[in-house]
Amino acid sequence: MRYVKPENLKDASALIGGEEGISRILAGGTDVLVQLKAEMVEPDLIVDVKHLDGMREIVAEDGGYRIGAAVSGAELGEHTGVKALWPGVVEAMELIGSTQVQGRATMVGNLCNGSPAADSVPAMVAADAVARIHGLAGERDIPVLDIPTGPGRTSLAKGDIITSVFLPARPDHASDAYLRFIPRTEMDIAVASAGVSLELDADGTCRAARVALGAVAPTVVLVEAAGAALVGTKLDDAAIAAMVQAAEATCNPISDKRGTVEYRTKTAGVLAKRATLIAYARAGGQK
Amino acid sequence: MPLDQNSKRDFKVIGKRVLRPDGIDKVTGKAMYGADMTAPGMLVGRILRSPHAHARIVSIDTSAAEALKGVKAIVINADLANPEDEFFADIRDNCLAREKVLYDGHAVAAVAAVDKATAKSALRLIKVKYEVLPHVTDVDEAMKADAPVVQEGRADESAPAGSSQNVTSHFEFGHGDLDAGFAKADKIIERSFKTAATHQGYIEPHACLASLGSDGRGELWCCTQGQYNVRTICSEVCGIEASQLRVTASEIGGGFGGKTTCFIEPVALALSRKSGKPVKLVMTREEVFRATGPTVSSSTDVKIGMTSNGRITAAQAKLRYQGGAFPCGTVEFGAQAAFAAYDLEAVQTLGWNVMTNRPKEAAYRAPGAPMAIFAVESVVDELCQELGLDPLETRLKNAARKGTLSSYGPTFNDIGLVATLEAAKAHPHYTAPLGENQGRGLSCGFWFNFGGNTCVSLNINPDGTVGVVEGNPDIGGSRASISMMAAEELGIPYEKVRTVITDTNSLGFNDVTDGSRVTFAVGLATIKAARAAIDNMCERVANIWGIDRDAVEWVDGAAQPAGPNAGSHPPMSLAEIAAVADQTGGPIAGHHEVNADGAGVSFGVHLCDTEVDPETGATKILRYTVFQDAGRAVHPDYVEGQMQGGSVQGIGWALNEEYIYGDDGRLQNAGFLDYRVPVASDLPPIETVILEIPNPGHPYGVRGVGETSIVPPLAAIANAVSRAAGVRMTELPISPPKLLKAMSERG
Amino acid sequence: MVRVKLWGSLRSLVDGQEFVEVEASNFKQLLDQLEQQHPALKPQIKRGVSFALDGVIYRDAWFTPISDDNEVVLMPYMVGG
Amino acid sequence: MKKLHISTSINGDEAQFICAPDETLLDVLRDHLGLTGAKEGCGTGDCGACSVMLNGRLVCSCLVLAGETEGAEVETIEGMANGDDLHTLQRVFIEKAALQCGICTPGILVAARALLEKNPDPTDTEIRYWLAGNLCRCTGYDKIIKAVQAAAAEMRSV
Repeated sequence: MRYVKPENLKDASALIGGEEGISRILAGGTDVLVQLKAEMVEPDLIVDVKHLDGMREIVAEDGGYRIGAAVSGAELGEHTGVKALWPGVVEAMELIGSTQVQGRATMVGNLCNGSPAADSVPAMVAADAVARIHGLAGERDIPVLDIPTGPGRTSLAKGDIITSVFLPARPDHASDAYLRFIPRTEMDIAVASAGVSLELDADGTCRAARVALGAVAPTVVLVEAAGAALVGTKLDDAAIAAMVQAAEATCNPISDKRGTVEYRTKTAGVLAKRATLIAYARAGGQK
Repeated sequence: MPLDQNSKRDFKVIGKRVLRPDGIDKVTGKAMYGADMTAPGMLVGRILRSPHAHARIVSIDTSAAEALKGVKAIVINADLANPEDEFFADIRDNCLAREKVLYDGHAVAAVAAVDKATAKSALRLIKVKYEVLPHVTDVDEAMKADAPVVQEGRADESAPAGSSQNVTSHFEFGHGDLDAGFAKADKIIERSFKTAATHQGYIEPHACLASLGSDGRGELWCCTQGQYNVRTICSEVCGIEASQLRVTASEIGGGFGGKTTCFIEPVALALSRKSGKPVKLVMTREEVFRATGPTVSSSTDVKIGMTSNGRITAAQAKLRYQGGAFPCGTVEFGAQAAFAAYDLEAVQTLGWNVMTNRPKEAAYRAPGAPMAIFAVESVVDELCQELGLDPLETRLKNAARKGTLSSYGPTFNDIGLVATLEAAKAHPHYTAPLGENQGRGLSCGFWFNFGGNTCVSLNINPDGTVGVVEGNPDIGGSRASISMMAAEELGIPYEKVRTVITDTNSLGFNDVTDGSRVTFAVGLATIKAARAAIDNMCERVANIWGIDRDAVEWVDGAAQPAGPNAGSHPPMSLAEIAAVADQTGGPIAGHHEVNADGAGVSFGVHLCDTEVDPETGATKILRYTVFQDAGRAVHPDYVEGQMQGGSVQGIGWALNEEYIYGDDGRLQNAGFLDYRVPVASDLPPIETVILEIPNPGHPYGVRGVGETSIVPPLAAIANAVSRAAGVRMTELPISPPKLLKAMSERG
Repeated sequence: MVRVKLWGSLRSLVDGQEFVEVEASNFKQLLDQLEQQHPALKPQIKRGVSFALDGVIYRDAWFTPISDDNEVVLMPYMVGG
Repeated sequence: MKKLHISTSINGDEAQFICAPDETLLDVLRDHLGLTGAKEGCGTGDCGACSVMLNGRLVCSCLVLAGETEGAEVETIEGMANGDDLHTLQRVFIEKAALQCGICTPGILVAARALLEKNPDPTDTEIRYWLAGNLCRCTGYDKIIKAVQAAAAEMRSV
């Protein structure tokens, strides 16, 4: 195994693109090092990108925020601007692992790991976040939703490095929330999760809604029908019930050591409901 | 050794919250644990483990691994000795598999190499050919006549004819006429229960550093609950003489029973002998879960009859425990403990020990009792619910007390159960209001405790300080409690005593730190050793004063004339006597060697409030209070610590911890991520109430406290959850999917 | 004669008796007598037994004095964790 | 595997070491530098026994490649006391019996200090969540939480 700290992104992409064996990009390392320890993977090349320009920065941009790929959960949580604009995304990121893991783990790492149970991903999908990718052919932007393609798999090509995630601006009366279910209060992988982002009219009527679910399908899913069930309502019981029904209908989970199909489906609906109500309250909606 | 006549005396040291002597080492990172030792020229050991739950080893080809540069030794089962005793042969075959691998993670071969990377590469070059066999991991499945047989011919004469060979032994306890008893009942409840296997979950993986020469002389450093036990096992399994193997116990990072046997030490010694170099062997966390002792998993049927006013008329339990791939002796303790808290006219417990393709069970805090008492206390609680009775009053009404014929045979003498129940009844927790989706659970718990083989040497140093030498690793502050008892007895300040835990060649044999025995038995031997030293000092003072030995007594750390006829002499302090030791006969010491008995059984009562989330099945522990009889709390902080720690292990067992096997017989959650021990944020404060009902078998009245606290939480939580959720939960852990399903089926 | 109480599953080895009587003044003699008079108990005694004397559990202790006034109960060999 | 030569600062002292690229900071601390206060309880970031500070952030040293620490500032349990003067948390942990076997103690102390530097007056709940990544199997956490509170109170008062 080689450990390399390239001088710039171009070199980083070239290194990974040119590696014939297995390569891994190192940002926070909280997934990569676990895989190394478990001997699940033995990379020939580790490319550390933390030190590259912009990787550790959070920058205000077009009313939103661009979050560097190596920004840790702890750093994100300390950023009052992002926290005020996208509290659901920040709380999702902060749920990952322990305080120690928060000192290292990154949202982009969470995304690239490709886990359907990744905590930050449903929140980013609900936020309609966009990943900026540096590849062999230069830079491009892709919605976070389109990155995961299955458990442990992504749409990224060889040489692609996600350099940042962009959380867009949002109008007044808008907010988001993320909830996950775990058997303990900390330190577990989500059994099911839900990220919800809402935009309201001044009178509290839902104008736009995005509901994303985690750990209930091979990838994090955006449940458009669930969002649609909320639009035009003030989140009355019937609207919530319709949203929950749409959420549950989308679930296609597996039964494993962490939960059953039945349990994940039921819980995803419950979490979607609870996250929706939190987001609604945060957006200024009165119920 | 009976309770002192003057046991109600004002203790000067006992009962104080003194500072532990190993505190600074442990808060600064200086303390040396199993994996912290190194030796010059040390090799790194690693173990190859079975990927199969059950398979015949057709061949092991180590030639390619041996040829790898940097590989210094490879050992397999054939490199170990052939102990006659099955007990040791089983440990050997668990350390390295013999003809078959018996569970996922069973060790097959081990390598010693110059570094970690080489050892890792070498493991991959070892070619093992397996013939995969059918496997069984569930206890009820394993008992069926057509179940795959884990090992042939291992059943003893008690095993019932016609059952699977996996059933290795059978036990029955009890007395009275069951049929007549049940006939008198107004309500009979019969239910079946299951508990999952749990792991002790010590944070320190097993680790050792072994050095063994071709002359059979060896040095072994390891984390263990008993260095003498390690010496015995390694001597037998490696074929060396006990005197030639010096075992030094490192600081131990938790044991809870799991470090009362050997998994890697004989392997490291064999590697060292073969390579001629010291070998360090440290388990990974995954190895700890896959191949070291979990507790048994259980399947139990309980039937209890009760009158409408709450008197139990008859009680029966059938307990089936699987203890992994070797015969185990655990169900008999569950069967004896199951109804220990009750005064019963008719009681019967039946138990079966069963083998499965799982790791060899190791002891875990009150081994065998928690799962049995979970089942019994659940049925008692349900009877109280059905009959509209107060669960605490009902337990008081049926409580075992002095003179009760116990369910396991003997008649109880002084026991603290009633006092413990009364304390719970009087505590504000018992009557605090509960909210929606909340429930309160109660459970009694019991453990036998024992004393065991113990040696203590106590040396009076020339400057008047005292050194105590003992042989039991300090798991939870025992150096402090032993020093306290020495100081108390000698009448000197605690700070003047230093207790060290020594190696196997510096003191006689000591049983393992288990059975809640150390404060009791080592304390008892320390008191005896101190009394021997006092006697010696008094004799010297008598000579100095020219009076009879009988005319000298020991008071407050000094010899003084006893009575008016002894003449007038100023008291001679311990330090003054020590200062003239050279002139009065040489060094002063006391020692005591004993196989201590009279440990005295222990009862505890736990109260627990939980809240369940009706939409997710999640359980939150709101409040938890422990009531336990400590006989005499030598160091109350560490008594409370035992009560709190055991409770939280029980909480984990009740709610989340479990060994999860796939259909392939492989363990699916061999890590702290998915084997979910409680984390700090899962828990409320654990309140403690220590009762002190002196144990008649100890001079100060001390009673072991280490084990009982893990017994009641299982039922206390299950009862609280069942009441909160409105549905009786009979399988542990009560994980959220299980609870949600039960609630939805309840309607 | 000391009356020794046996646990349930040992009773089938001694014709169903709950109590057996042996001439013994200590635990060692008691074990020897049990083995001699009831050879079927030998394997269990070899594997290990504890005994309770008036409610106090002893794990080994051959020379513990026993008289016919005592309640003597045989128990499996005690373990801990 | 070609080894890396790394220069770093550990507890304020300059430290240089040679390591394999796949070795972790924990491996280097324990195996190469003789700093065995950080413990390996799991190697996967699930137990917190290997907690150290890396450039002012609390991390699991088992989840940091040693090669990443070039130019970094590392603080371990060995640097917590000032000579023979224990840190308040260390002293109070002994006084309040907040340890039994002690294997988790170094990690918990490092983590607790990081908490009190960020939040000098935490609630019980805040302490419990902050320390959720530090497993303790002996104490049931009760005395640990109380000790952190007691130390925090004492540190606030000076």
